[in-house]
Amino acid sequence: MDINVRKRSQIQVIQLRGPLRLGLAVDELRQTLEDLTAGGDTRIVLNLAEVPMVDSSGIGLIVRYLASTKQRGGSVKLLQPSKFAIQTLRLVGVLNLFEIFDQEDVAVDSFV
Amino acid sequence: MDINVRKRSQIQVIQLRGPLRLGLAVDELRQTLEDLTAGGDTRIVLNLAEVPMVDSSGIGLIVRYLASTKQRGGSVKLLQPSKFAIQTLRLVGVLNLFEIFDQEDVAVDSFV
Amino acid sequence: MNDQRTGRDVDVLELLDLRIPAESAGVAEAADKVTETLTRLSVPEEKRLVIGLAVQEALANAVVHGCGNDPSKEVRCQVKTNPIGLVLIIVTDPGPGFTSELLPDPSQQESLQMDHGRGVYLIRQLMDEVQFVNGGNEIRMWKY
Amino acid sequence: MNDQRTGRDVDVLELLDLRIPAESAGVAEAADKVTETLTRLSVPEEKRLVIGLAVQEALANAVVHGCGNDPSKEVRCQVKTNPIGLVLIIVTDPGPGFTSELLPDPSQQESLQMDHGRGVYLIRQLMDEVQFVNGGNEIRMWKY
Ligand SMILES: Nc1ncnc2c1ncn2[C@@H]1O[C@H](COP(=O)(O)OP(=O)(O)O)[C@@H](O)[C@H]1O
Ligand SMILES: Nc1ncnc2c1ncn2[C@@H]1O[C@H](COP(=O)(O)OP(=O)(O)O)[C@@H](O)[C@H]1O
Repeated sequence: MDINVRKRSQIQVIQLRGPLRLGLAVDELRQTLEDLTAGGDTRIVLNLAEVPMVDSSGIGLIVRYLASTKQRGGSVKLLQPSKFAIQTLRLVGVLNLFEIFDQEDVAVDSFV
Repeated sequence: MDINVRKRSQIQVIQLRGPLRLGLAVDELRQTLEDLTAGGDTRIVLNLAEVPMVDSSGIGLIVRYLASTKQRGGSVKLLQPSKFAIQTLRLVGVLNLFEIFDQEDVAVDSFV
Repeated sequence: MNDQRTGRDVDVLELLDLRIPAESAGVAEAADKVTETLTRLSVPEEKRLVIGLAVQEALANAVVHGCGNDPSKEVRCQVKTNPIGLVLIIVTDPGPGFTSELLPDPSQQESLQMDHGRGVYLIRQLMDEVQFVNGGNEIRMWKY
Repeated sequence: MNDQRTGRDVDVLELLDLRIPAESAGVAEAADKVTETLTRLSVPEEKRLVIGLAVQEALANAVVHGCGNDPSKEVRCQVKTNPIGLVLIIVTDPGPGFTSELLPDPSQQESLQMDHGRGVYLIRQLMDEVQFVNGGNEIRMWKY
């Protein structure tokens, strides 16, 4: 999994490339989220444009950090999830927990 | 958890300080082991002298990397585990899977 | 392949019979192989994605719960099809199995924020028919 | 405290009654608090270590399996003792529970390399008496 992190006006934008699933991909994203939140960053945009699929361990991870960032006044917002990723989130009932955006600017600005 | 990694004649010596248990400690050690093995290092000495306790998730992690390093010709060997750590490993039946050492030199040399 | 739903016996084509070591890298690789095979057979993308994710989940459970991530253990993944395009996936592990009927429903309001427990539920949502056999260490799942 | 083993009713001292958010940091903190409390009561080191690890395992299960690591959920940890030094720990979670009798034995040769599944077994080895009540979402464990 390719993970790229940029900070834009106090918001961390994480760009992923590749399937988000059990193993290295989920482990690396967990570590990234752990590092960011440990450093006090709780406002996160997750760019899923190049993520063809998210499995249940990926969903569990995102949902977990959604909960913990929200408790600290932040959130995890999703940018451009694929049709199949949206379908998957809907099938397990968590789609409505997330704010979803088409444009990075709008996602970033939504935090202010 | 304090984690310190040194390389001694092709052997990675990982020194831990603090309880090895669910959460940050296990996550950080997992990441360290993942990074080392991904880089091709499969001969590992784990210094447990300053680890007062190891819980079942810590045991699971060590056992997992014992198995995967062994498959690649390496091993995870334990250095100076406390009496209680030894007792815990024995209670769950995995003590005999490990080579255990009192001296770092001897542990490192045992790989050749 | 005896299609339990319709009761017909149908001609079977064995597409894949993989044995993978019980580790997450093997899961991803095998799931990708299944998807590639379906691509070669011109299975439409949406159906491919759905089956690929179900295979990923079933293999992940077999590796994690069935084998405890012990790479010296092996998980088997069979893919079969028939002339009318039905796909049957069988994933088998050497573990203790489990009682799938006892699993809590992860889509309940109070479970929505849990970080696990969605795999079996997701498989049931994705596939058209799902059976656990041999006490739970073998899953058979059909996509029509 | 009704000591189920000896059938006596004994005087109870409530030492701790903690409620922690369901996340691993809370588990470590609470387990440390239990150990510190036992230290203040001059419980010998070995007994302290044993109880501390059992508490760590029970809380970890409550947080991970009982709450799915959802920090908006809460786990309760009670520590009681009596004049003769018996220690009773009660850990309660809001989850679905489980059937502890159905767990595979992690000390079997073929399970030794699994990366999980040792928590409940370890608790049973460490403590003198262990009961699961309310369908498994409450564990009561005694150290004499
Ligand atoms: N192949 C299997 N062998 C043993 N137990 C399994 C297997 N598959 C699933 N389970 C059990 O069912 C539970 C739910 O599985 P699942 O819905 O995939 O969620 P998760 O794997 O995230 O816990 C698991 O926690 C495990 O106890
Ligand atoms: N408080 C709990 N609530 C629900 N299920 C539990 C609880 N504690 C344990 N379990 C179940 O028992 C299984 C074995 O637990 P354990 O022996 O601690 O190993 P591990 O937690 O590593 O899987 C867990 O995988 C889970 O399915």
